[in-house]
Amino acid sequence: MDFLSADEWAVVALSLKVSGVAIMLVLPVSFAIAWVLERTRLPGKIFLDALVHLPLVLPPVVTGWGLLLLFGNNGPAGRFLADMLGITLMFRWTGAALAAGVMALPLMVRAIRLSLEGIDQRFEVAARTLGASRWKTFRSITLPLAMPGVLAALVLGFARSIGEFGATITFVSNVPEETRTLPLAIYTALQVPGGESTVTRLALVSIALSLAALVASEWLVRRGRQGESGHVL
Amino acid sequence: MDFLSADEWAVVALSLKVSGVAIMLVLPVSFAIAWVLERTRLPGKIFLDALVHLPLVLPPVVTGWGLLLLFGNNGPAGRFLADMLGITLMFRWTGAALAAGVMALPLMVRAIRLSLEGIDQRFEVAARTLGASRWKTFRSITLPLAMPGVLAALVLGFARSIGEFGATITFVSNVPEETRTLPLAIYTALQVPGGESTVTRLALVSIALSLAALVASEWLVRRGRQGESGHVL
Amino acid sequence: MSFDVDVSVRRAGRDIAVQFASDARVVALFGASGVGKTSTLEMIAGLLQPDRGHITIAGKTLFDKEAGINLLPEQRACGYVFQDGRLFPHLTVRDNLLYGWKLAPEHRRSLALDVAVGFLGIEHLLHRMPRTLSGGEAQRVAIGRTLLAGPRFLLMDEPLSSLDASRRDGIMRLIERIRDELSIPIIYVSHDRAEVERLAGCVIELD
Amino acid sequence: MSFDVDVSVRRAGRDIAVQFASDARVVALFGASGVGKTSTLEMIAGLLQPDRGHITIAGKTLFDKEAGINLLPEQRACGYVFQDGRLFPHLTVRDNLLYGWKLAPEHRRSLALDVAVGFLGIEHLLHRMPRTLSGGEAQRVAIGRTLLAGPRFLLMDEPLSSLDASRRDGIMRLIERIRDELSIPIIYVSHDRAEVERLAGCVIELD
Amino acid sequence: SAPNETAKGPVVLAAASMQEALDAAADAWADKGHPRPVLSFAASSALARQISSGAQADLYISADTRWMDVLAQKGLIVPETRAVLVTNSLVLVAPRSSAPDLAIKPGFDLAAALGGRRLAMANPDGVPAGRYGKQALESLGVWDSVETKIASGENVRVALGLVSRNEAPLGIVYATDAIADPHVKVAGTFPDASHAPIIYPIALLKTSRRTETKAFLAFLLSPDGQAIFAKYGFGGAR
Ligand SMILES: Nc1ncnc2c1ncn2[C@@H]1O[C@H](COP(=O)(O)OP(=O)(O)OP(=O)(O)O)[C@@H](O)[C@H]1O
Ligand SMILES: Nc1ncnc2c1ncn2[C@@H]1O[C@H](COP(=O)(O)OP(=O)(O)OP(=O)(O)O)[C@@H](O)[C@H]1O
Ligand SMILES: [Mg+2]
Ligand SMILES: [Mg+2]
Repeated sequence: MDFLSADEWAVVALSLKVSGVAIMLVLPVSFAIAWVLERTRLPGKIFLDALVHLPLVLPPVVTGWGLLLLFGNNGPAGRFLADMLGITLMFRWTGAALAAGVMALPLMVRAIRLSLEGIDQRFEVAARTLGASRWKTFRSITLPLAMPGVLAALVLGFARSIGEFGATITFVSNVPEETRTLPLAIYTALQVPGGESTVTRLALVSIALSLAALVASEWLVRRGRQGESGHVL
Repeated sequence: MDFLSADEWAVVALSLKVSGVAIMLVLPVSFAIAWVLERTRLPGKIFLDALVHLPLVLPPVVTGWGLLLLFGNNGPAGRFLADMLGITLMFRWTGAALAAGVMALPLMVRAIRLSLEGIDQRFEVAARTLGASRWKTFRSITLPLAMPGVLAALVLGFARSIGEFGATITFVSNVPEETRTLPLAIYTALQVPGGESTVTRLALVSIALSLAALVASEWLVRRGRQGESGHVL
Repeated sequence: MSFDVDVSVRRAGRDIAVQFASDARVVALFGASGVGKTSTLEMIAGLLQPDRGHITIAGKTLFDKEAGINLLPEQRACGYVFQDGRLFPHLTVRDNLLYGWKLAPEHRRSLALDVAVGFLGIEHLLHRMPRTLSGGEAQRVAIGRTLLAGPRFLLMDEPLSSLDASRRDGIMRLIERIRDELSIPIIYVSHDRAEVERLAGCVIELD
Repeated sequence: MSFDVDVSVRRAGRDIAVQFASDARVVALFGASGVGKTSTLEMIAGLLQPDRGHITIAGKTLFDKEAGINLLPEQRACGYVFQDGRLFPHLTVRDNLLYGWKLAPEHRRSLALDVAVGFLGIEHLLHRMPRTLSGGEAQRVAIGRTLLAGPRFLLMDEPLSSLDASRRDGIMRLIERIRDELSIPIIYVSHDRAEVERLAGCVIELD
Repeated sequence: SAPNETAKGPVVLAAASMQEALDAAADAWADKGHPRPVLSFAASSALARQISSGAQADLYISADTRWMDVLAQKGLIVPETRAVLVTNSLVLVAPRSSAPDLAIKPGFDLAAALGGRRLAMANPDGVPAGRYGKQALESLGVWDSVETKIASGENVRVALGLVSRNEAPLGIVYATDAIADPHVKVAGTFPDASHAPIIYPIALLKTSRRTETKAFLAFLLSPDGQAIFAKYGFGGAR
């Protein structure tokens, strides 16, 4: 397509890969954390809650710097990943995905938590009396009832990670074809006088991507509600 | 206190003012948008939805640039505010609050929307038959039932605006005592060699602020649930 | 004429049509499960819009398709005891009871809180949250909430279904008093022949 | 011995204590609103933990404080028809009905979907969502869901409260068949004397 | 207290890399009994856009000439006040613990020195420090061999941090940055001729209304002011 150059298409593809992987990995983690926060009585859980919020409260560069200290080749977690699993994150798209995922985490946890909070637990109790184990109840009752929150989490998380900039550039730099996602390409263009038209084009692509995610999620929500019918009021 | 210098305390106070004003102004706007998205059948509402998500998807510097074009002294909205209301935003804390509010908006809308979605409208219908007008029903039934979402919106929005950096510095620069909020002070400290200890101290303050917001919201949620008692399961 | 109702509505692929006019103070709606009793009450309360027809109760026209009249539910002041209770989950029993009472105009507040509470036997529940009530307790609170709102007429959808005989009797006496002393018209849905015969001056059979 | 129950629990500031042992196939629980009938069923189903005592039904000990036995609800297979329905809101009527059936071991699936659906008169509702059902329709689906799950015993909390006489009769016949042909023990909560006398071999009065 | 109150000193919009030195200069100016200037540090590009949008300020200090040129074209600066405030030079840094110095000369084997790892620098397509670095490597004929091995940061400080944490073995930064970080050492200095002169232009803005501004500008360019910048490693105005 003429609207974007081949290089720019590569940036879009990279952004989708980074965000997609980030969100898919973070979704189960978010669900688990939301569950712990909402359904258990862990004594120190306010600290878990605070920890999850950190990437939201701290300026992204600080989060990126923290990731560098932890997951850099010389950081403890970075060494562990390299030695045990052979995964390196520095300057790699995997690192960009980690940064995007970490930044999306607080939003996703909160959305799922709000949905879990709204579930009437009497339905779960009913499922147990019908012979469903805890796990079966979770899959067949809790999870579908939490679906609006899960979809909201996916949309928020996807949008947030498509837009992630500060933590990524601080953690894994701006390496073409590895970590130069859409926001980093946009930033590069903003530094150049007259780069505004590139900025506009890439921003439009970002918007189109998130609009697509939105439409898909609204469609899923509506499908989930099908058959419901209400009152005039 | 010795932990922070007087200048740093001023930064903390400014951050609180900026975030507090931002969140309080954005809260009703978020509620209204969430309401439109969740409860009305406006034909083009997917575009409103997309518009709300923009600050999440676009890199913050782009949002800041957009604010600059709109609300700068030469921008249409900026001229209007200056001429009609005598408000200038450039280099002022009011501009920082606008940036923080815009960045928090998508998170707040989504949280409130999730809560609205979970409300059983039969309660609202019951209130109407008991003589409550639409508005009274809203205040006495809908709003309290949406309270978990409102509190989540406040926490998310507060955390996000306490951490807001990119849009702020792009829009209203980094002016001491006006727009140098915690993240900008952290950025400024990061530019100075050996500034890491300042960075760490200011980051700790940010964390403490959001932890306080979290604790307060959890307390309010728990108070709202008081008297509920459930099953063993 | 207390009641002049002639409406129909399409629901779940079937037409529900109801037509009755009566001067009785209490009209009972009778009919098999799913025949449209609750739907009829919802149309009268203004919660479900009829496809055609009109509703006039105690001399006031609430709905008339042709004349373009369609009062809001809060203007109808209908006193609806729902089949599914619907106590406000975030308010205590006391606040539930007083919800409509506070909204009612002074002259319609004909019942006092302590009288209603005494008749219904719910004194000890006033500070509880609805979620912690037993089935019958919740049903009694729902009845109390409706009566206290000072309704112009009552719509009662199986209000006594989960109560034991002696409770039933007490509440029936309260309803009879409302019927006789305040002359508030009542539409009553029940499966219990005895209840219906005791209260109703007119029985409408739906099918 | 079909039933050997001796438990107590503290709820809402009051002690609820129940003790009965009987060989009857159907035991009726009777008592005023709020006396603890539903709480008793919840303890038997494993949803509310008794403060003391034991529960043995059809020769199987479900709970024994002293012996430290406390089976999970899904291990008790109790077939609980709740007072408040609790149909799964995200599943169609058909999927609600088959929820427990799919989980039951082959040898306990003694009732077929079409038989139950026929008896309950809910053929036309199979593809509906629970939210669109009338009160009595929802109650019948809830009964069907429980019976199809192949329970080892039944706990029925006013299962017929919002049904008309002829429906009631049909469902009572189904319950009698289950009682006699499958010899499944039943604990039945109802305010209706006639129902109780027709079904129950033993009446327990709570107070 | 708003910056446009006349009781305050001039509002100076300055490139972030000037921060330490300019803070010191402002302190010195205040010590002479003047109101302290209000200093706002951000990326040169962001500041230029703010000025273009009609923001009222007094002085602009850019990290390169391009954004100053943009403002000049738009007529937003007072042309006769434009001057070179300071200059800088470009160095190659390495973690303090690492191998000996590199002789930077045409064709030097930078790729081998990287040993398969990455070269940290500011974004070569945008940020001034990155563009100078790219120019220098091009003119020395080594750009092609390292082009795919660049890790570019948001600004020079980020690149410096990567070297400082030994995530990258080498980095290209300003001499002023290298002085500041005890964890790195200068492995070599790029010849001045290998890149366009690194100058920080300063100019009075058209919107400036504060009387003290010109005096402060003169102070910055005076020997007293220049001495302060020299302390932080900057070269003098040329
Ligand atoms: N979740 C709960 N938390 C606290 N108290 C409860 C809860 N559920 C019920 N109770 C209280 O326990 C007592 C027994 O309630 P239960 O539901 O067992 O009564 P019941 O005999 O089934 O009455 P009904 O015929 O009205 O359904 C009542 O006083 C009730 O208010
Ligand atoms: N919200 C709804 N959407 C679609 N169909 C509905 C809805 N509510 C009820 N129906 C259907 O409309 C018909 C009439 O329902 P209604 O609730 O009026 O019955 P009813 O006479 O009150 O029955 P019951 O005695 O069982 O409460 C039924 O077939 C029911 O399934
Ligand atoms: Mg009904
Ligand atoms: Mg009960």
